[in-house]
Amino acid sequence: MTVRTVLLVAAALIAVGLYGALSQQVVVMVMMGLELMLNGLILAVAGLWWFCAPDPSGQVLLLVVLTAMTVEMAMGFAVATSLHRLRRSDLTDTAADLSG
Amino acid sequence: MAEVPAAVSGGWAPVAAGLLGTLAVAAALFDGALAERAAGARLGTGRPVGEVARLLRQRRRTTVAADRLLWRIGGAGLLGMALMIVTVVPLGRWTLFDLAVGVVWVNALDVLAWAFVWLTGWGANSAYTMVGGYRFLAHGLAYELPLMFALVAPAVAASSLRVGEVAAAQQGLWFVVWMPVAFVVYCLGVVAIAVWGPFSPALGRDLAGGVTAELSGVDRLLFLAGRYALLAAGAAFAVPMFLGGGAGPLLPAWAWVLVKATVLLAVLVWLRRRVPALRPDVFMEVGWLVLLPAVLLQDLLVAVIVIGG
Amino acid sequence: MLTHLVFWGLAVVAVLAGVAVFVVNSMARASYSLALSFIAVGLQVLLLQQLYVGVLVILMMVMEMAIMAVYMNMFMGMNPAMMSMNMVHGARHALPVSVGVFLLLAAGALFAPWPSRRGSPPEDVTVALGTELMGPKMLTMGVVGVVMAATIVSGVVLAAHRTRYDRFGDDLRRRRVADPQPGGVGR
Amino acid sequence: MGVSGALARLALRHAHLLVIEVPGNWLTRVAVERLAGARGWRLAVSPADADILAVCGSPGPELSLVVASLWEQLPGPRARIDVAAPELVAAALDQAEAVLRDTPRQRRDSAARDGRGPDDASDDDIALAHGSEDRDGLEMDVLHVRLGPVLPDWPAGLVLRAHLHGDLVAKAHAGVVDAGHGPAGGAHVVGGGPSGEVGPADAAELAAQRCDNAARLLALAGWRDAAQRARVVRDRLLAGERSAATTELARLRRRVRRSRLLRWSLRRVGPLPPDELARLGLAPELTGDVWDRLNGMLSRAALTVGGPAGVAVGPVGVEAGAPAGVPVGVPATPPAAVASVVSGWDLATARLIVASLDIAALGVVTDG
Repeated sequence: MTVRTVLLVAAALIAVGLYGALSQQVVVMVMMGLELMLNGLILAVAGLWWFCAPDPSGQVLLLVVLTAMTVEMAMGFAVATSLHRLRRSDLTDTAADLSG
Repeated sequence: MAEVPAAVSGGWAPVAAGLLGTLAVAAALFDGALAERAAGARLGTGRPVGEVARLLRQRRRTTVAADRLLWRIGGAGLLGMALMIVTVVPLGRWTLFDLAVGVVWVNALDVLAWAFVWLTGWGANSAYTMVGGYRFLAHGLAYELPLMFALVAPAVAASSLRVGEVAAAQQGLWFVVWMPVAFVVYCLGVVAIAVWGPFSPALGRDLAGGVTAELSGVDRLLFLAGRYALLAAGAAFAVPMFLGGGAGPLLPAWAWVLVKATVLLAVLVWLRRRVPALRPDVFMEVGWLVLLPAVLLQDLLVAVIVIGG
Repeated sequence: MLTHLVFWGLAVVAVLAGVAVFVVNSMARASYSLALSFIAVGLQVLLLQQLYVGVLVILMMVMEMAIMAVYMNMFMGMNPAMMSMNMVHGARHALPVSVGVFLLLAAGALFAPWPSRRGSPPEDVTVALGTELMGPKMLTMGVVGVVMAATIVSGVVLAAHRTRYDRFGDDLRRRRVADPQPGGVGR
Repeated sequence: MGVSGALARLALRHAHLLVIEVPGNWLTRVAVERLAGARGWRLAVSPADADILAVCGSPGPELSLVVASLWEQLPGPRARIDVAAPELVAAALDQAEAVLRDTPRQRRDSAARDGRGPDDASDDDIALAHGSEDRDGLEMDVLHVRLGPVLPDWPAGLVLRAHLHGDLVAKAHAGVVDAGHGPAGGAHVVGGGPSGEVGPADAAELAAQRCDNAARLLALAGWRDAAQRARVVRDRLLAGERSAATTELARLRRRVRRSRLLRWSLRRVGPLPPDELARLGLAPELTGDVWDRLNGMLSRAALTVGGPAGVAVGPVGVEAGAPAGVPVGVPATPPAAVASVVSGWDLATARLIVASLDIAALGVVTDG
């Protein structure tokens, strides 16, 4: 367990998450991909913190990442529900016109 | 200030599991006796023994298009959860796992109930079990936040998340005395996690047994044992959090822990038959509009006292 | 040694569970695979001595995935039977892009000259975190708190169908709420 | 005897029964419940939970199919008994015990079932559900679930075909199982004397049936102790211990009335104004919400058993469509009304509402 191995695992998680976020059609599955990327990010930050600069402020960054995940999930679910209500669809393609 | 418990080697884990098992069996015996008395039969305590024999003799069954992997994981998970909870509960001077964030650890574990109960309901592929699973999640949305904030109160008062230090911090005055709201909400949470008594609509008769409707044999036994074990583990965890840990006259600390846990467990078991169910549709508003503000006020009060004192 | 074994075991679980999310044929399995991946990472963070954050990752993510599973089944109408679940659009680009990103990140992880540790970890990491949060980083936490509260409100507003005008009447004067089913507080 | 023998002996002390009541055989069902309880046996809530399938009365063709499919779902060791009359119950239970005790026979049964796939009988293709808007205007999948005819604390013979959004009953169609056959020949109906007079024994039986219905409602509300007490009162009434039953009943009524938690949980659930009742063809004493109806049920029981013998209870007059043989004082409940009052409620409250209707008999007119 060194900084390199931890970051390698984190890279794998981020890449898998990226694949999901790019390839999936359903809003909720895209969110799962994003979550997996953030999962890798958590591991990377935790590893860097421990092996490179273990001062207290680094951990705060982790908490912020966690918050970002929750906010992403909550808003994602809200938007998905709203989309579902308005358009009876849960596919990202049908929401393409929202991009303006 | 009493001494903070020391961690013992992992070899004692079977002993902890055995103690938890004993508590769970005692709870089942007591529940069986209450059931017999209510039915007007002779005071018998053999019911749990007979039920275990019955379930061991029964075949396991599956349903059409069941997701068996998830179903079995859900059914066995509750028992595992209870075992993981007691690892951080100090027994007098000893504790199995002296985690610096023990309180959060228990909190993280109790959330696993969401996963396991729902999976048990989902895996069977039956409308009744699935509705049962959703009912549990609806209860979860209502009880989980108040439960979390209820666990915050003792941690704030002890200025520590280490369970042993929380217990040691109440040598003068038990936390239950000056944070009764947090204690009551915690007990509600334990009852809810064990899908017990007033929180059993997820296993309701109206759904032909809800989550358990399709379970039989060993699978049902594991699920039911998990419920009793969770109730016992929750009662045991209340001892260091609210009931002064091992503090008490005459008896050694470890004995006091067991006595307190047993008494609380008996109360929770007794409650089951006396109280009507709190359906999720009516409990949801109570959780958010009554319990959550009440327990937040409790936290505020505790924080003010800790800072002021 | 044991730590290394555990770390690699958890790493394998985390990545395989992550892959499983996009491979399995059931929404429930997908979301709980993700939960498993998070639990493995949470335990790894525990190994990296950040106890509070590690346990918090497990707590929050299991809860989130429980909700996630509900949403998935709500929107996609599935039952526990396995059915082929091909919801991919544009896999042609996704795969090379993510492989490329992995190679790039892995190269960075393995060959970048990572600095040796500056400073030493605090005696009690959790206490240090708490002091930091309540001291220098108070502002951050204040902002985080407000963001969370705003999320709750805006999430509910976005998702809900009935507004307070439906419940309390157009002039908001109705004393008894008009809900399809009564709640528990007796309003 | 060995381990399996000892296990069987222990297990038999607490066998679980799934009781199926053919409409019109409620006295047999009550006898099964009472005698099984006296043996320390319990009532199962689902086939997976049961060792014994007890069929009370002789089922018609439709119910026979249901019973056969339930029988397949019993995990085993299993026994099936058919009880035709209350006085045959004890012997039938003995027989069930003997069958369960016979380990070699159960092994053979189990071996014969192995390799026959899942225990669930239905094996039709699992289709994806279609969607429609739920009560919040959100498009939801619709699940078609048949409630009944065998569910714990469910009126005998009632079948509700419900369209569920999640656990919300969007709409329902009601029917009665084996509707074309009417009450089976020789079946007992409460107060079924040809004269239309209500004698003292019939009065006790009427009161007992109210208590039985109240026990079901209390059990569904999750209050086990009170439900158990209501059953005790019912059994006393049927055994002719009238004075003991009256005191117990008074105590139960007080206890129920004083329970704030129960009141809080049942208030405002399923309100039925008088005009609605008239429109649906339901008895006018069902006015109010589930809480009112629970108390009404218990006071009707008290009134019946406490009043002078021969007094006619409740509104006299048989509803249109009631099968012949339903006695004066107990109007048959039209199934369509049941379907109508549960629409728009979630499953738990719908079950409470059905139980609160104090159903004695179901009319045979269905709405498909």
